[in-house]
Amino acid sequence: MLLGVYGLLSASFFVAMDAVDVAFTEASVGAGISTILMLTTIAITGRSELASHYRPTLALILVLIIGGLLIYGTMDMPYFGFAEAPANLHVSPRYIHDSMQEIGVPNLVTAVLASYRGFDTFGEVVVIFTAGVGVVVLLGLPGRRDENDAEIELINTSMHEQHLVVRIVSKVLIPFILLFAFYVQFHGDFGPGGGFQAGVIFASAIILYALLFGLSTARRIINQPLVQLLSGVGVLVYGSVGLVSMLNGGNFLDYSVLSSDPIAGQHLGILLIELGVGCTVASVMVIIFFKFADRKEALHYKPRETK
Amino acid sequence: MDTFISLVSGLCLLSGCVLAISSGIGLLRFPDFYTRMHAVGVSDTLVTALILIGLMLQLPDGIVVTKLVIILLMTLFINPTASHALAKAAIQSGLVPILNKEDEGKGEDTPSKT
Amino acid sequence: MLIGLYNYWVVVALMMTGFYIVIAQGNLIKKIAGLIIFQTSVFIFYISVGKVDGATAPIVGDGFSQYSNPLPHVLILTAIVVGIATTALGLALIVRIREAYGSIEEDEIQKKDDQAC
Amino acid sequence: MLIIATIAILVVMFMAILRGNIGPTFYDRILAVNMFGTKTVLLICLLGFVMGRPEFLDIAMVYALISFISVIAVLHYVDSFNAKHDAHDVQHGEEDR
Repeated sequence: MLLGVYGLLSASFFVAMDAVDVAFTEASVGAGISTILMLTTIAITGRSELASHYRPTLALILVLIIGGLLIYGTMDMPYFGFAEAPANLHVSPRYIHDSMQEIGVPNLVTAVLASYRGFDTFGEVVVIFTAGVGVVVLLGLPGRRDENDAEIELINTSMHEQHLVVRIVSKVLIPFILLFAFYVQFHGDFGPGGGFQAGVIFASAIILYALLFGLSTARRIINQPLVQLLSGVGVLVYGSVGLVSMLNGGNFLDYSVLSSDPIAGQHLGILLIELGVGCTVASVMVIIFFKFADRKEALHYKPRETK
Repeated sequence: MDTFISLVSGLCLLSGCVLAISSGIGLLRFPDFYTRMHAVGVSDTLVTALILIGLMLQLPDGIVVTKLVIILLMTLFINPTASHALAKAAIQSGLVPILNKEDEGKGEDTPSKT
Repeated sequence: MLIGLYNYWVVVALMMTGFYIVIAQGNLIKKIAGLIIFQTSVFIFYISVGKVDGATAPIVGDGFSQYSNPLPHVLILTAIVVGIATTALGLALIVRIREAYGSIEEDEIQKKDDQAC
Repeated sequence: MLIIATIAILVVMFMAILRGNIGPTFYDRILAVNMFGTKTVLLICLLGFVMGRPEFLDIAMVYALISFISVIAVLHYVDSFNAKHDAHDVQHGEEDR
């Protein structure tokens, strides 16, 4: 839980560092989803903990030595905020100066993310998708447990009866969160935001709903196979934009050929791949959460049987 | 007129800061959970409102003010709800205000509703 | 003179904290927490390298001529989301380990493995 | 003025972290985190104004929403811990995490 604070703190740090987009992501990820996942795991595995700090002195010595070496290594690094640092010299000036003419998107981060380094981002999306598949494989339940659904629901309602105020306020808030996620998704060209952040916010809204109204209610609304399909569709959209631009005679993920006007093509391409990214991220997060929560409920209400 | 607006905004910010710090001190110094809850729950929303209004007066520009108003509305919704849920969960978990406080048992009053 | 390097010191301190947690704690969940801290130190390192004095956020607007380096921001933005996905995978593994061994303490798992052999 | 406000908010955030560390019960910690979240929203707004880039307000909005979600989630799981351990452990809330 204090890890959640940590997420918040590092996000405010990123704000101070001018990294608006990064702060945005860290805000939605570090504070929300990662805390929730950690808690679910703790709920599954139990809070008991052995106080077995074995060989802490050895570890401490090792850590101190490595830390000392690293600090020694930083002596030659460029000073903080130094404009002529090597990291700021090679490709970045080009991104900063030319992207307005070449891509026409005010948010440089989006321009670099989606267009200049689109291939990287494609890789990242595939990694996220793969992680989602991995979680499904690891935590997929062996069989459906329809017979327990009614009972679980009963427990759920009794457990959530007490949160009446929270439920009503959330009912009002959730549409706004979803709307805001779409704003972030499509406003990513002009302000901080984009597919990654929007996906996480969208998933958070659904998770909030599932937490307050019970898993089975949420499962009735959010069709699991559909979500799993969507996570694949996102990757496919991204890849096929690249293929279409290849078919039109450009390079893979070179959006300038998508339209007669290169800048309009870039806009279209960025919009499409951000959509793909948002789709994948949102559905993978939802899938991961549902799998974890399923596991927890199965363990919670039917102990000794899953072993 | 301009100086008046900036004066009002400064006043809002300043009072917000004073309240924020007092609630922080309350959070640290009060003897038990419910009194701390009181210190935070009551002042938090007010602090947010004051500082956001102060900021709104700083820059009377369409979209910025709209966003600030949205943030303000959300805070007005969210803060009391979170405090309420927290207090309720604490009561239901059996955390009695008097219990387990070695500090002279000061927190014997009824749990504050926020 | 050396004060200008303080950002690296913060990074190193955080990184070593995370590293210490990973190697010294027996609890697998705590190990994951340590990994997250370690990860964040790397994020901070990248972002602080990209910071330029007197520059603003890399969103083109009127009246700004100097922007921070957008490249590290891009790298870290994706890294954060990938990081959460991989963390989820790690946590899923922990859940499975718990089901298989009935424990998430490293030495207990080791003991059970030794017995099985 | 803005700078003073920022510093004040930072001080309050520090106090919240202190309470989160020493807080004897689980709920104290959640309270501290909740307060920390709201103060972060304010801090981001103020920083945006200090730096003259009001784009930061979007982040503040995300923060307000996400910190609410995480407080609710934490409460939910604490509830379920208690439900699970009630049978043999009544004083559960007093445990350290």
